[in-house]
Amino acid sequence: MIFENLEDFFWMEGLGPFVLGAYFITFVVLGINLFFPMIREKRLRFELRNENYELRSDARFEE
Amino acid sequence: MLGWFHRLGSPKTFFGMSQSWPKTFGLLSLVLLALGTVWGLLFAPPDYQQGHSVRIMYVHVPAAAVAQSCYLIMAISSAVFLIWNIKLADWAAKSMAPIGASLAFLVLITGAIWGKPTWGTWWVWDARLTSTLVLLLLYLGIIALRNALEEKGNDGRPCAVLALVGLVNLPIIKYSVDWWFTLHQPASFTLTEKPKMPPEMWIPLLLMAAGYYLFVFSVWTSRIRNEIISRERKTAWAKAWAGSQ
Amino acid sequence: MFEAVSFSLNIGDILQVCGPNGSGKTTLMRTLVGLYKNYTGCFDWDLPSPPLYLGHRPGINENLTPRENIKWVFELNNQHIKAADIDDAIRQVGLAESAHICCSDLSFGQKKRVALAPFCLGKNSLWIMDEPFSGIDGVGITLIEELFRKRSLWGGSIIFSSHQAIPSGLAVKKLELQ
Amino acid sequence: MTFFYRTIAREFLNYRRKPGLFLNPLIFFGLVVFLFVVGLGPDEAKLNQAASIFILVASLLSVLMSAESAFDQDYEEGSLELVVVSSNSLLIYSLAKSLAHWVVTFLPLILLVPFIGIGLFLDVEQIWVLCLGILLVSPTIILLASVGAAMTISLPRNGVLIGLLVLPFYVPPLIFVTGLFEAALLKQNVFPYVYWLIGLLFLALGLAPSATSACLRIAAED
Repeated sequence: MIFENLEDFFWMEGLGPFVLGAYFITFVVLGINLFFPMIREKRLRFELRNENYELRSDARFEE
Repeated sequence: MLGWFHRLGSPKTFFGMSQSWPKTFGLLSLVLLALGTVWGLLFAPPDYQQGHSVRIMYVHVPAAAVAQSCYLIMAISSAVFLIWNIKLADWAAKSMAPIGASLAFLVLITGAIWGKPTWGTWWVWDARLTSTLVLLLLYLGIIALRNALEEKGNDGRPCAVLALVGLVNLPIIKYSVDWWFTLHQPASFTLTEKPKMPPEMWIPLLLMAAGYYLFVFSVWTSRIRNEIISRERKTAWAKAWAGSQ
Repeated sequence: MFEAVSFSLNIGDILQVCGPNGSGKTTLMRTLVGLYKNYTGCFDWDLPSPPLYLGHRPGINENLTPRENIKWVFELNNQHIKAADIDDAIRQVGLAESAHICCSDLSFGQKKRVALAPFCLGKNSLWIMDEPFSGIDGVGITLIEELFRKRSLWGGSIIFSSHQAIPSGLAVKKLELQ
Repeated sequence: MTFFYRTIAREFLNYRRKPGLFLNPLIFFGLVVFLFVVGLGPDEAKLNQAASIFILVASLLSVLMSAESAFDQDYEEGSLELVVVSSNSLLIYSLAKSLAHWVVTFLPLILLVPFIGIGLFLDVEQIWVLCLGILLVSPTIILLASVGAAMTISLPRNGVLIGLLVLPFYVPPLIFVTGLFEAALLKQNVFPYVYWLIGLLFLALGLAPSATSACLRIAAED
């Protein structure tokens, strides 16, 4: 461990905001990358289920 | 070999095969990224010249490498699409563009954050940053062209051509920009070219790079799967997929 | 789109492709001339020259005169054509007075006639025409029918698409698309 | 080869009947240069330093403006389909169109540059180098712009999109031209830059027409 305490870690001889900011932004960008496809997958599943449901109910209606 | 290639090119086969990829590789990549982050932030030594700002290297440098690899992968997919007319390759290229663009953007941002304490400004017209900016513009152009084409109901073949022409252009840009900046300013000291990097510095770098690659792979397959589902939503297996879970 | 279409054509045959809107008439025409590749199946024919094609968009440049436009169509096929022949064709389609003015000043029907003019001269053994009768008046229709009749007598084949019945007594094969 | 000449002749006829197609970009070029001069002020030293670059950039922008519609007319009228049907080479077709486009846009520009240069206090040698630079870089620029135009042919209002698509490709030629200007200003050897620009031209000549014709075929077959 390079740092002796938490304060040292956040300060990093004045560079802390830069370093931690860079890491923060990195994980935000990666998080967005991870998030969008997941949302889309959920929505697609939902849409397809609805389509299925409508189709089935149509069929029943015709009977 | 060719048969295997064609089977992989079938959306249904790929969809069935890649069922578990996003989750598996995603988790693996998060573990690697977490390890690399902890190591890079807490255990790697500060640089004798740059101090702690060298820690930005662990997120910046692998991202730069991966952003370029993403372009290469996209261009290869485009070539496969153009040559063998495999639709899946087109969707793969389409899925890769936003990932590559976001990584190029990340490289620019982290580079700027690194530049502020090191050079004293957020932005310098440094060769590396400029060619990454051009890479980002190339990605944005491809994404914009794709959107415009799909709005008109056309397929992505012009996009594939653009990706391939861009692939030829990238090394030229890299070279010309490098040359220009060495003419205009004395070579600034760089992040990567260290005479001897101790293992406690390159191991987290390696961890982060592997993490990025796996992360991209996970997101990429997940996007491709979404693309497949939205295009093949009328098929029975797509409906079965929606019904499961 | 259509499925399982098959037909054969002899020298001098005229084939009308008919069917309701959206049945794929234009797609079939485009497939035949190689403008649409996304199909399965095959067609083989033995043609001495590429077919003469009249598309949905007639290919008339607004900034050129009818004369220059017709010349360009033949130049595309590397066929040299005499100026007198071009003038003759323009007279045949009834545009003698407009031969010198830019096509931007012509009406839609007149432009269609310009696009038809090369068919008065072409030595191509096959014509492929997409909706030749649309946007054209009664005189124009009889003109095209006259062209067709002469053509089939000379031993050229024609494939054209139209959803309307041809009034006169031309011997026409029909291909119905669903 | 005759198809090449015929296409060029047809293009020239087209431009002659519709002079706006090449006069508008020229006027646009003049406006941009004028605005730059007004913005920089009448200071001779300042103008002298920046003149070459902004003349070059203004010419690039004006050409981009005329290039966006390079194939639109052919596409909408259906002439492009006729070319595809007629088994003529689209490669030759796009090359001929690019050459005609170059003649009507860049040739007048190069002839105009000495006069503008005198107005901006450039000396004779600088004007020579400026003309040389534009001469060397312009074919590359035209070829790249034609790729952009062919890619966006079926899209309405494609001007900004073409700009975005083509911009990354304009970076290397622009860098070498500015290098050429600077070397000439500092009385250094200009030949490396000249060779580089010629190299880029040949590369563009080898790749751009095939990309253009591929995109044209895609547009015609859609």
